[in-house]
Amino acid sequence: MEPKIQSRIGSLELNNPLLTASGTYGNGREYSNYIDLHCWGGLVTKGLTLESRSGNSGIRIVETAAGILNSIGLQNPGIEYFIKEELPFLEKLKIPVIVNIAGRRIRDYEELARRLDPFSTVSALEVNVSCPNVREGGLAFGTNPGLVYEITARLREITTKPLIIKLTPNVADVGEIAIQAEKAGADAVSLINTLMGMEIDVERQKPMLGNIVGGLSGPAVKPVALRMIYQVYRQIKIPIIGMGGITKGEDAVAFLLAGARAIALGTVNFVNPKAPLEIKNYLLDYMRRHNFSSLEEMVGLAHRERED
Amino acid sequence: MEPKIQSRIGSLELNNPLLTASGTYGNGREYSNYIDLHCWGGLVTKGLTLESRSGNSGIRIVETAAGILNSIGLQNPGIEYFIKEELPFLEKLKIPVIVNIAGRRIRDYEELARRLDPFSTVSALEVNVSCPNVREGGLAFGTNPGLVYEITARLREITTKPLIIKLTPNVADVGEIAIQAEKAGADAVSLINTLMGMEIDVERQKPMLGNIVGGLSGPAVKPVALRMIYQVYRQIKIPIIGMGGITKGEDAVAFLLAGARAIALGTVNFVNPKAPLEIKNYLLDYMRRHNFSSLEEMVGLAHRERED
Amino acid sequence: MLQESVLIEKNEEIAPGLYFLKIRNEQMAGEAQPGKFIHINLGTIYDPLLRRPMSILNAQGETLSVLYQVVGRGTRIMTRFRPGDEIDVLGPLGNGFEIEDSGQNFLIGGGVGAAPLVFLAHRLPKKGVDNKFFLGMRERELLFIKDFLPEEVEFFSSHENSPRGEAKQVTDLLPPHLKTKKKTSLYCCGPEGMYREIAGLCNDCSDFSIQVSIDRRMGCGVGTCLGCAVKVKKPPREEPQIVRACVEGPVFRWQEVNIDGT
Amino acid sequence: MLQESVLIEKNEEIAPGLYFLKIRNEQMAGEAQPGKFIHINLGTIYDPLLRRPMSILNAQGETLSVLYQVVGRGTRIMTRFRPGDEIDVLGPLGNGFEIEDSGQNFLIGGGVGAAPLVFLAHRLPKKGVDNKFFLGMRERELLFIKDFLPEEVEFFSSHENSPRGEAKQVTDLLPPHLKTKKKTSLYCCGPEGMYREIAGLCNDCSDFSIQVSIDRRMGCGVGTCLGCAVKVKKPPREEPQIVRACVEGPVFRWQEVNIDGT
Ligand SMILES: Cc1cc2nc3c(=O)[nH]c(=O)nc-3n(C[C@H](O)[C@H](O)[C@H](O)COP(=O)(O)OP(=O)(O)OC[C@H]3O[C@@H](n4cnc5c(N)ncnc54)[C@H](O)[C@@H]3O)c2cc1C
Ligand SMILES: Cc1cc2nc3c(=O)[nH]c(=O)nc-3n(C[C@H](O)[C@H](O)[C@H](O)COP(=O)(O)OP(=O)(O)OC[C@H]3O[C@@H](n4cnc5c(N)ncnc54)[C@H](O)[C@@H]3O)c2cc1C
Ligand SMILES: Cc1cc2nc3c(=O)[nH]c(=O)nc-3n(C[C@H](O)[C@H](O)[C@H](O)COP(=O)(O)O)c2cc1C
Ligand SMILES: Cc1cc2nc3c(=O)[nH]c(=O)nc-3n(C[C@H](O)[C@H](O)[C@H](O)COP(=O)(O)O)c2cc1C
Ligand code: FES
Ligand code: FES
Repeated sequence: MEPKIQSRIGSLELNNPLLTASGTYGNGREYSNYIDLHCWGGLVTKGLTLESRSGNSGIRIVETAAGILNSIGLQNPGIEYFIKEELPFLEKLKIPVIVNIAGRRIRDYEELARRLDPFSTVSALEVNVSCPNVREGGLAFGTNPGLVYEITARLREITTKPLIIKLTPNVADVGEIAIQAEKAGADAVSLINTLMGMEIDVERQKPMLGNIVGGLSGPAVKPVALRMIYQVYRQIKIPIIGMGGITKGEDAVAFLLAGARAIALGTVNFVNPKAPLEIKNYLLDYMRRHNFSSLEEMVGLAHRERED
Repeated sequence: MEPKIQSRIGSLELNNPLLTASGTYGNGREYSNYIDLHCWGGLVTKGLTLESRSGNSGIRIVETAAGILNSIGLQNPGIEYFIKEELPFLEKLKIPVIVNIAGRRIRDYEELARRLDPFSTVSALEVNVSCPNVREGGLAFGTNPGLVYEITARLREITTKPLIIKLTPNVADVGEIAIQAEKAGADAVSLINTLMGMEIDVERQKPMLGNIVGGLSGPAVKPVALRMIYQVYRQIKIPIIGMGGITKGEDAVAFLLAGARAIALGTVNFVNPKAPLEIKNYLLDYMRRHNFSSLEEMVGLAHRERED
Repeated sequence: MLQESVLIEKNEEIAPGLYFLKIRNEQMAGEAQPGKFIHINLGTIYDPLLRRPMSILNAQGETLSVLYQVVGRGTRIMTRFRPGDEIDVLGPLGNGFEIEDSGQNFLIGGGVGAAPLVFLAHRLPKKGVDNKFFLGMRERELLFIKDFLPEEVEFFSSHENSPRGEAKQVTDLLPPHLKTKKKTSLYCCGPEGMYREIAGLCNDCSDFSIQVSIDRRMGCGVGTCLGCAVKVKKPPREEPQIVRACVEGPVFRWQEVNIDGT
Repeated sequence: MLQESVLIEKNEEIAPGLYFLKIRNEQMAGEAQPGKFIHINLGTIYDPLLRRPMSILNAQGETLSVLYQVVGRGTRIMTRFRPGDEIDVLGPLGNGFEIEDSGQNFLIGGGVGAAPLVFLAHRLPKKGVDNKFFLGMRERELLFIKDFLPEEVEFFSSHENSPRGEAKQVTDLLPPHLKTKKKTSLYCCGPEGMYREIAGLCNDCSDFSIQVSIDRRMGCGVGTCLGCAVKVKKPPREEPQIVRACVEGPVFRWQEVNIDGT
């Protein structure tokens, strides 16, 4: 019998646990010509803000050892354009669409949630709390457990769609923050967003990125992501969507074993657009080899009491 | 004229800015047969505790993408053995020796400092505040600004040797902690220690490391290290000893430009024991090419107002 | 656009640090157009991680070639590709040059960046048109590019170390050719400074059309990462907008990218 | 111990997934001893990062060889080494076997791990001693190891898929040979479970000396990272202590590492 790889995030049913990581797949359109988008369990869209944003200037992507730094700066056309021009395309796909939202103030998030709430094409909201928060002095919302609670609770009042809080790894104790998200009514947490990093051009004696600092992603960060997921799995009951440096089937399985119920592929899409197909095949094969009949049996298995 | 690469950490004068990173070079003995240890500006010794420790069991080192995870668990023979068996060897070398100390309670650190204080061979103390602190519930001392202040202030009373506080990168705001170290009288800060990570063996469905989690080091973490140094450089006046993923001359220069006054080589020693020689040559050549006559002129240069 | 495992036919050093790479894939070769590029997976798994973008030098039948210069880690790894190996290639990507109906076509390239113009030279109309190729070189080795050109294209070159009086920059070659009444199209590949100078020389011939290829670091190459942002102003829109070098480019009209109007 | 750039003389697949690598460096070859290993830099700069430890298969004059099995990323990269290339090698490292003055030497190896025993076989005294080599195989391809042995060494092999009645495990071969009055030394390379079984078989011949090579993941290979910890108990010390497989090992006395005494 074919192993069951369906997964569930709150009330959202996924045909398989593979999601696109926000900001790394556009809204699917670019890849739609030569990959069947239905290989994905769901599409997570590029970070959306109220107003359009033109993003950062200068170099935006720099390659680092087994990773990349990006400082795109949330370039996006704003919610109005998104609703008018992107949603109709997404609607036709008939794949769960998770819209990633970002703001500078809590009321930006509220407004975004309110405007997206009526659209049934929007299957869930992923709330990116890693943007710098002006009111609190520049540190990301996501580093402050109280603020994460507040944003989550307010959005919970606005929408009944599954609420996924996307946490930043740039904290001492990500569990503490995940707990607040859970308490405030989140349906799931996503982790990890990018690690803050930078690169310097030694000949020009200047930071490489136009924005000086950027977000590190790709295989380099995988051990950090896996550790955070493993840790948070013991602290909350709501599902975890795991991501950070997944490039192959073994990685995907490792994330599930650590406790992720779904996983997102980001940077790997830039390198190998066929990754979701390869990973899905590996996963099915792995489950057959190890006699797992459903994903459920695998999630968190690395936490078992260790016999040896 | 030969560029001057002397550097200074508090009252400690270094012939060049290259230090060994604690825990990656033993006490120099193993390499002494086939590399002239005088290529180093100073030796930072393996983390020392009061009592001897046998370290963690199971697998202790795992390779990850462009990095390694280690969970050595501070294996060391304890201070008594160190003073009797290691110090005499180090004394003969006539190279600055920085002793890295670690403890579980503040008074462990105090005791270590007290016992090392009389030895002139000990040129400085590097205080590793990244070990889990039992009293505070398992989180590292180093994630708590108040505790870092307290440890530093107490040690400051005990010793006049240069005090270097080695900070953990597993925090939201490393600057805040560096500031406390400076306020409490530290002569310098070292950053970064390892990032917490883990790896899972998917066939055995278990964490790879005996200790489950371990510290990530090597090229993978370089962007994170560089970003923290760049950031902290703007927040404190005392020198920064930079480390994290340096493998070649360009990296060393990048760390100096970001604001480090000295740099330590860790994981690279495992891969290329000749790295300090190669890096020193590159640095001298770089300074000639760019007309720097002393290290001073380079430190922090990436912070210059950007003209383009 | 395709992602395919393609066979390497050739990978030869044809001048110091310059390699000619030929791959076999009929559909990719069929979709190739001058100015488009391919995105090459180095096959290194974790590091270097990203693909390397390379302009198409030529495409004929089932094969497609690029010319690359060894500048860093990735291109150094490419030199180890061997005939018979398979590599993973994405492409052709980007928009490519628009071939215009002109009396004259000037192809102006700086260094190895001139590769897409070689391809373009082969696709230009041949009858009743003057096609001229201007190549600026730092290394004389680049002269071999001439061998890749069709015969009917007139070739001019400048060299940085030329003796006094001779053309040092590719822009030194242009002025005599610009005094023309013919409708002229310029297709340029090189650093942005070169484009600015060319545009300056064309100042009083405002009906010249100038297409330029814009170089950006690429993540995905297909339009999703937004790493390759280019600011353009396309009338009638007043506001500049951000587009992607890998999809809306790499070829742009010079007036559109030269927003400051210098 | 040296860190040297050494020339590759050979890198050949001698059985499916098994490679014979020969390098040239006089001093390294001179310092080589059975049981010691070399630490090979893959030349990949950032990834894979660590060196790969490989036991010395043989050393003669100016050359030194190893036998390696392709199991993962690093060994796959090693298959691309070509004669004439230079690679960065650290070694010889570790302690090596202690050749004892015995009437009989039993060399007992499991799989490709038997490599250091081949070297040992060449260094054993030849006169007035019985030297026997026992090889346990998963793949029959390993039989070629026999060709590397000196003639005077008696060779025995077991195979996992042997028909009923024949030796499946290397330990199935031993019992008849253990009934002896001669002073016997055992030198073993394989998984720890194999050592335990061998020691079990030798239970009533307690004056047998058993040396075993202990496999640990290695960081530095020279004793500084403490990644390769082995717990040993060396009388007269009561307390077990932690030593390094790369310096105090990889060869240990079985009684010292078998702390639980099982
Ligand atoms: C559309 C396009 C077409 C190109 N066509 C050609 C061509 O035909 N022949 C040729 O020799 N080169 C061409 N280049 C430049 C080529 O892509 C770079 O030289 C190459 O990526 C350098 O890789 P590296 O690893 O050797 O250098 P590294 O400096 O180690 O590369 C580090 C990173 O920076 C990027 N990078 C470095 N230099 C450039 C650059 N100049 N442009 C864009 N990204 C860069 C790399 O892709 C990589 O991600 C083209 C670039 C683009 C954007
Ligand atoms: C002292 C010593 C001598 C050895 N001699 C030989 C030999 O003569 N021939 C041979 O084929 N193999 C030998 N091995 C094992 C060999 O080092 C590993 O098979 C090899 O490192 C695997 O590398 P990989 O990248 O292909 O595998 P990967 O699994 O991708 O390697 C990942 C990491 O794990 C380490 N690792 C993986 N397997 C082992 C292992 N079995 N032992 C130690 N580290 C491992 C690697 O070094 C690397 O750091 C020896 C190991 C040691 C410790
Ligand atoms: C180019 C780029 C753009 C990104 N944009 C967003 C974004 O808009 N919103 C968001 O929540 N995360 C964003 N991310 C983070 C990814 O969704 C993901 O969390 C991270 O890259 C780790 O996964 P990976 O290593 O598989 O890429 C972006 C990442 C990259 C590389
Ligand atoms: C095997 C190993 C052991 C280490 N032991 C210590 C230690 O005892 N004390 C300490 O402060 N840091 C220790 N570190 C951290 C290093 O000193 C250094 O901060 C870190 O590895 C980052 O530098 P790198 O990337 O150059 O290795 C250790 C690192 C490694 C890899
Ligand atoms: S390279 Fe990714 S959008 Fe252009
Ligand atoms: S491998 Fe580093 S101490 Fe043995």
